Amino acid sequence: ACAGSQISQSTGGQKESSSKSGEGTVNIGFSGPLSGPAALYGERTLNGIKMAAEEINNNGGFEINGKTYKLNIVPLDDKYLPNETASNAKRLLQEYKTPIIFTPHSGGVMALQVFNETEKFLIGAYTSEPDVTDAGNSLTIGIPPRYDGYVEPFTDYAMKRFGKKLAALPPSTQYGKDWTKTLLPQWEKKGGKVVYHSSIDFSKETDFFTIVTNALKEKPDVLFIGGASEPTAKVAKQARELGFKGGFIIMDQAKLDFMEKITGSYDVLEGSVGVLPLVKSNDPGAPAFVENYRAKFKDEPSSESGLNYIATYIFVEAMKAAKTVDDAEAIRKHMQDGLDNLPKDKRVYEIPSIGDDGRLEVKRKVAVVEDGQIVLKVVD
Amino acid sequence: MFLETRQLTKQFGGLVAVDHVNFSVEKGKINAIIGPNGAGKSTFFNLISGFYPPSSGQVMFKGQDITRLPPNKIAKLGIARTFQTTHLFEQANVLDNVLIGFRLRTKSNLIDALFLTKRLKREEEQSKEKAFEVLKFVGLTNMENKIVANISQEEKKRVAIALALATEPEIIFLDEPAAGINPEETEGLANLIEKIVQHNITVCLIEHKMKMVMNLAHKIMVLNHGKKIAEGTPEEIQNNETVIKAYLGGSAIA
Amino acid sequence: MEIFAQQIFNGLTVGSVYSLVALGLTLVYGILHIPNFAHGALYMMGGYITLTMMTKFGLYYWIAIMISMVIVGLMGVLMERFIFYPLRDAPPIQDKIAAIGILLFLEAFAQFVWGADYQTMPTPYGQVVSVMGLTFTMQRLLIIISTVVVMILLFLFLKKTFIGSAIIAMSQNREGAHLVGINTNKMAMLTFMISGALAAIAASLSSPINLVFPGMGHLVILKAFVIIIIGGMGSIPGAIIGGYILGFAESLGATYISNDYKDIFAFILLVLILTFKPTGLFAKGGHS
Amino acid sequence: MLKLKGVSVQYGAYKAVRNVDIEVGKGEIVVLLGSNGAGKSTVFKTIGGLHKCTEGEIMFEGKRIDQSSPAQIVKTGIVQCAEGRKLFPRMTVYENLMMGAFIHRKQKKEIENTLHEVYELFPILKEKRNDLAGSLSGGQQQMLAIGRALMSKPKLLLLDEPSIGLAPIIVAQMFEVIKQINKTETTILLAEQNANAALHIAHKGYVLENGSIVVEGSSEELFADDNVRKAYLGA
Amino acid sequence: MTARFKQKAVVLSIVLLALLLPFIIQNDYFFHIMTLSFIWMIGVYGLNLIAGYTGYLSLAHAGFFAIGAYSLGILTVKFEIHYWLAFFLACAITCIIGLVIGLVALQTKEHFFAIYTLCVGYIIYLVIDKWESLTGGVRGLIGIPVPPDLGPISFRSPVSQYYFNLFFLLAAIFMMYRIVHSLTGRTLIAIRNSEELAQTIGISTMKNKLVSFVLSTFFAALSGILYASFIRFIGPDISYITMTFDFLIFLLVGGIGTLSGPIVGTLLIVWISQQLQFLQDYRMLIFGPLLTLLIIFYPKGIVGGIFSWKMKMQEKKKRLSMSAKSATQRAEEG
Ligand SMILES: Nc1ncnc2c1ncn2[C@@H]1O[C@H](COP(=O)(O)OP(=O)(O)OP(=O)(O)O)[C@@H](O)[C@H]1O
Ligand SMILES: Nc1ncnc2c1ncn2[C@@H]1O[C@H](COP(=O)(O)OP(=O)(O)OP(=O)(O)O)[C@@H](O)[C@H]1O
Ligand SMILES: [Mg+2]
Ligand SMILES: [Mg+2]
Repeated sequence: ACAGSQISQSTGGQKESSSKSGEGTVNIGFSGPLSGPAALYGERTLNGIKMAAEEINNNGGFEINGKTYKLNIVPLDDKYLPNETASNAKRLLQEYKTPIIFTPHSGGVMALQVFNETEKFLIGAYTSEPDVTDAGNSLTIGIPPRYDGYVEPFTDYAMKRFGKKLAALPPSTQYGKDWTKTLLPQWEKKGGKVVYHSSIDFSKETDFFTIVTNALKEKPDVLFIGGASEPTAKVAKQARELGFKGGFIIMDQAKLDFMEKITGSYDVLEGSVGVLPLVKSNDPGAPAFVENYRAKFKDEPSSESGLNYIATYIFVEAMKAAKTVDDAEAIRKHMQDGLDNLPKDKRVYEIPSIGDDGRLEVKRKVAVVEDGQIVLKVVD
Repeated sequence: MFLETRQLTKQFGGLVAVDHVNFSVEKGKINAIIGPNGAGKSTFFNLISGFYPPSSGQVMFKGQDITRLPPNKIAKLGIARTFQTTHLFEQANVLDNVLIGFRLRTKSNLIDALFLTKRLKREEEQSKEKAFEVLKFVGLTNMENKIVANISQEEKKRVAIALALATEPEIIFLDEPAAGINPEETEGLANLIEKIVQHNITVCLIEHKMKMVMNLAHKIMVLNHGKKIAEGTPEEIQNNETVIKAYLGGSAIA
Repeated sequence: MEIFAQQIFNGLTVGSVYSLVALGLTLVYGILHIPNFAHGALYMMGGYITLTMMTKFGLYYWIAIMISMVIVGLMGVLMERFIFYPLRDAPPIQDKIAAIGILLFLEAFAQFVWGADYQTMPTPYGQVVSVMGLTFTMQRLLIIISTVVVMILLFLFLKKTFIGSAIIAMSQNREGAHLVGINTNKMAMLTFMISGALAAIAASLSSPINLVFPGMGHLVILKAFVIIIIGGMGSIPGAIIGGYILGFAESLGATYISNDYKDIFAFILLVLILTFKPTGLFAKGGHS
Repeated sequence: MLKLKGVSVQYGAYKAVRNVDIEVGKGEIVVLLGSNGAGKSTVFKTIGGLHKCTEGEIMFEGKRIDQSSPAQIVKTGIVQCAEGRKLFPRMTVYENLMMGAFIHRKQKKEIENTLHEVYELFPILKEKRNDLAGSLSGGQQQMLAIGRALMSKPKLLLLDEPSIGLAPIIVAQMFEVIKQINKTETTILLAEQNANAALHIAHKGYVLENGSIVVEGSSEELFADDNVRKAYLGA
Repeated sequence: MTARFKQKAVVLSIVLLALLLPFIIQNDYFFHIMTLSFIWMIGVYGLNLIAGYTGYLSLAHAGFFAIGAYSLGILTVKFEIHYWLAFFLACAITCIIGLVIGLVALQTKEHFFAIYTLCVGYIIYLVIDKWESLTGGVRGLIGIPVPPDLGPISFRSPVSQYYFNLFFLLAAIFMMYRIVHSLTGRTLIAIRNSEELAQTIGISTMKNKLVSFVLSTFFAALSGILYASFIRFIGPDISYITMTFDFLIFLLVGGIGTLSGPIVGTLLIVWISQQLQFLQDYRMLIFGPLLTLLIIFYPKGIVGGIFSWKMKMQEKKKRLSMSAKSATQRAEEG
């Protein structure tokens, strides 16, 4: 009971999202894994949001109806657990009145979808999980692109260059499974053959030699791998050690540039087809973003950071267009305006539109490794 | 026959700890088992009370074969025991230690607990009465609230006996009840054992204190290397050459 | 057949790492009678310290490993002194929770100091060797050989030296150890030292084939527990053999049964073993 | 040789030993009598450093030892064979004996000799040398405990109720052994319930009641003391 | 007698406070956390019964929690069974699985039991994680219903959820109280203290252990069911070992083998970890050592610590009054 009174005390006072005077603060919530095994991922998503907010604030905030607002990001750790996400959201709503809450995992999003429509806040859902946007929740924005668009260009390239035999070694995450479910039929439809299929659990596997050995005994031409970049790179490296000469289809979660850091060179990844790394992107906002990110976080930017960065800008633009900072429904309605009004130099990705389901329709860029170089292959 | 063993045998690996022992307990009497260290006396008790399964042979109690019964079933039939090293709930008080002894005669279960039935109340009362009764019997009135860890060795032995008595046994097996107890107190304990027999509970004990055994026992069995080497009245045993050589030594009574 | 041989080799590699981790765990269990849930964190620290020594201070691989063994060993000692020693009279569950506290701390600490990202440990033994159609990498051979050497040394130490026997004696009866003049505090610290050093060497050997990251301890610790249970807790040969059993079970299970379900098989194997032998395969007899 | 001056020991608030003075001369056998809970074992543990005394001091060969750790005390030559034996149950008899020689671990030769002596005293230990200590019977364990204590060649041997749970024939042997050990210039402090036998081999005795010394004197004096006779000799 | 009375008064006032809280505080977040704490507490009581009172540390607790939650989820979402029927069935399913597992697991003892159940828990996790067609795999189950309206009462608002779960918590506590203070409870404690001795005095240890184990799984299931219909989304994470550790931490910090320990521990840890949120990434840097220190300084938990402190005070008082008495006596004599 005493803890409760503490909370209610901290509720009152200065954290109100707006006041009548000329300056206001918009609190944006974030609930993601900041400790434990997924902390790295959580941090990278948060970094993008933080960076956007900082830029906006440094530029004097943004103005709506004559009033200047600054962003205040309130990050809470949920250890990747849905119930913690729900608790955090309740807290963010109660204490900070956040109109938007970012969450980078599907479990958290689903836990929030239970009450986000009644409590009227937007979910910035950084997850490719289709269920999240297919469920018809009117206040969920799906940030990353759906993966299914990658399947065809990946398949075509790999099959043409290396051959028809595919061994699939996706990660045992839901995303990996969904990817596989789309990729394999596509591969077979194009006349290919799936010679081996088994998933790797990166959170439990100490060594990939065993599974790679088994995959290679079927003499595949192409290996389908993916998951977090670094362990994925290890899988590729070990496949080479075991004598694999073919190509890799790399699921979009893994980034070629991060993988290269592990393998030491792009030679190991020769013949890979994957998503274009942000650092190689020629979208108008990308170079500046990459540079600023490196300076700020002493780390390479990834799409997690980039997409959340741009999403934060889009939300702000949508607020401006909707002329409100707290009416979630109005903000949602003006998301397309937000996309349209997005300044050119912030366009780290090309996002022409938002779907009816609330998913941002990010343009997909495919990259391949040829002769030890990353080459931009297809733009859809 | 009241309780008897037929060709009871226990092997530990290559060692035959109890070797084809035939023994019958005389009802209402004090039966003693003596023998050198490692003769297999404690093991013999463990076989009867169901703690070890015998390698071969049988244990019969009132005509029933109890050889393979688990210890709790055997206890229910009315066979109680104490351990060589006193085995009590050290952190609980004396009453709580003894109270639970009557549990095997009660029937209340989880449902009774949840609904606080009459039966539970009645049985709790009975357990308490029983506990007070046996504590009084062993001479520990007014000790019920003492924590067991804080009472003396001899008192612990009495608590152990009280606990065994609370199960309402017909026969009680005592493994070296007088070990670590001084002569004065040993006498008190001997009196207690006699009192137990007077209350129609058969006693079977292991003891190294010959004076006590010879005074108390009606019948003695001597084990050596797991084998029964002699059986008889104290007089017979004291004069048995084999026993003297194997166990008693020159001065028959230490 | 070739596949079989290759998988035996793979199982041997993984099993070696498991055994080393399990050995440290089982030693500490023997002394303190508590499963040290923070052991995985020591493993992780071992990986990071070796890595830092190599990358930040430019030390040679083996020197870095030595330093890491010492540092992690000392961390083990500190853990014993400040956490397990004060808790020596408390029931064992308390130790488990205290250990979990340390685990949380060390993981957060690693994340704080080294960041949450994956890092690679370079190795001077990157070569790939192919013999009769089997692929070895030097690093993997190294893992297997070093593990055997470490085990033999440990065995000789425990069986053939007085200090080693004193550790075993103490694990069986602390007061008895006092009575013969063994300084039990020193022995407990020594045991933790060894346990930490074993974790460090296991991590340092296996890191070049995997990655270094704050959660890396989780990969091995649960399995290490399974191993010491299969082997009979506190049993040293049990930990070694259990480690290899699990290594082979995994590699062969993944090959001939199913890769996706091999974990389930490994754990069901354990449950079956315990069902029929409730105290593990190598539990020692005797009572006191 | 050993001198306890005004020693008191507490368990929490409970005073188990009060203001005890004991003196053991070199080469003597001194017996400590007392009923259960009188505090005998507590005195022993305190001498061995397993408990700290709250008051008083303990001197051994002119040096204070009451602040020393158990291991240090063993090194000075005081070894005890404690109540409850405290063996290493999953080590063999041989290994247990070897551990007894822990403080002399550098002198391999002498250890061998001592081992022979111990085997001679207790042939059963030699017979069972490869068995686990935990599987021995109570009496065999007691012998092993004494044997282990002897392995460290103590100057002063503390024996806490060595006859507990032993067959009469063994008890008699045991006291013989104690006498023999004493002949090899080992001083012995003995706690016993079996007062009769103990006093027969002892030079001197103390009677402890409720943590305090109530009677002390040579064994003859104690034999002659009426109270002692009544309480401990069962006569 | 007066002590009993005082205790009752304290308990009653706490219950009253819990009941009145919604009238005092209006804060959804607060009620959300409290409700979640109530749900945890029920699970912690289950663990307390088997680990605290019977002496068998079950590390499969999160597994049973998850079985309860998933049974409800699957029955309501996939089979569209009526909520209360599913509720009942979920309890029954968990108990049956608990019975089967208990029969085997309880053959082992001490650490073996702990690690054995750890593995059982892990198997449960793996099964939930892999059996996609039934459990939804990694993706989990969405859209678990809240309890249907009971007449005019709906269970959708935070406050009604609070009361709903408080009701079950009070019921659970009441059950625990009755069990612990009955012959059954004494029997369990006897087993905890020494199983060998319990057997020689005729207690069927296996049967009693089994009863305790199954009951503990029942509590776990109840907790899981309430969780599922509160969060309304479940994933395999809830069966993972970290969850068991959380239960264990709640229990230990509060005081294992005590009736109020689960409440104290859960509230304390849940709120501490909420209050440490401002530390963000460094939360565990503080929480870990804090937990360790709590355990070192209160090895019997907060409640155990308070008990010992009380005992000490009582002793002191006794001694004081005794010396006072002897002083007055002396004075009278003098
Ligand atoms: N669990 C066991 N495993 C192996 N050997 C055992 C076991 N229990 C007892 N023994 C052996 O069986 C023999 C008989 O032991 P037991 O304890 O029955 O002797 P005892 O007659 O009670 O002796 P004491 O009077 O010394 O207590 C001994 O040699 C002992 O070493
Ligand atoms: N660890 C302890 N904590 C609290 N009290 C203790 C402890 N050890 C012994 N005592 C108490 O101290 C007193 C003296 O015990 P001690 O063991 O020294 O007696 P003893 O003379 O050796 O008796 P015995 O013949 O039974 O071995 C007893 O009342 C005992 O209950
Ligand atoms: Mg015996
Ligand atoms: Mg004593």
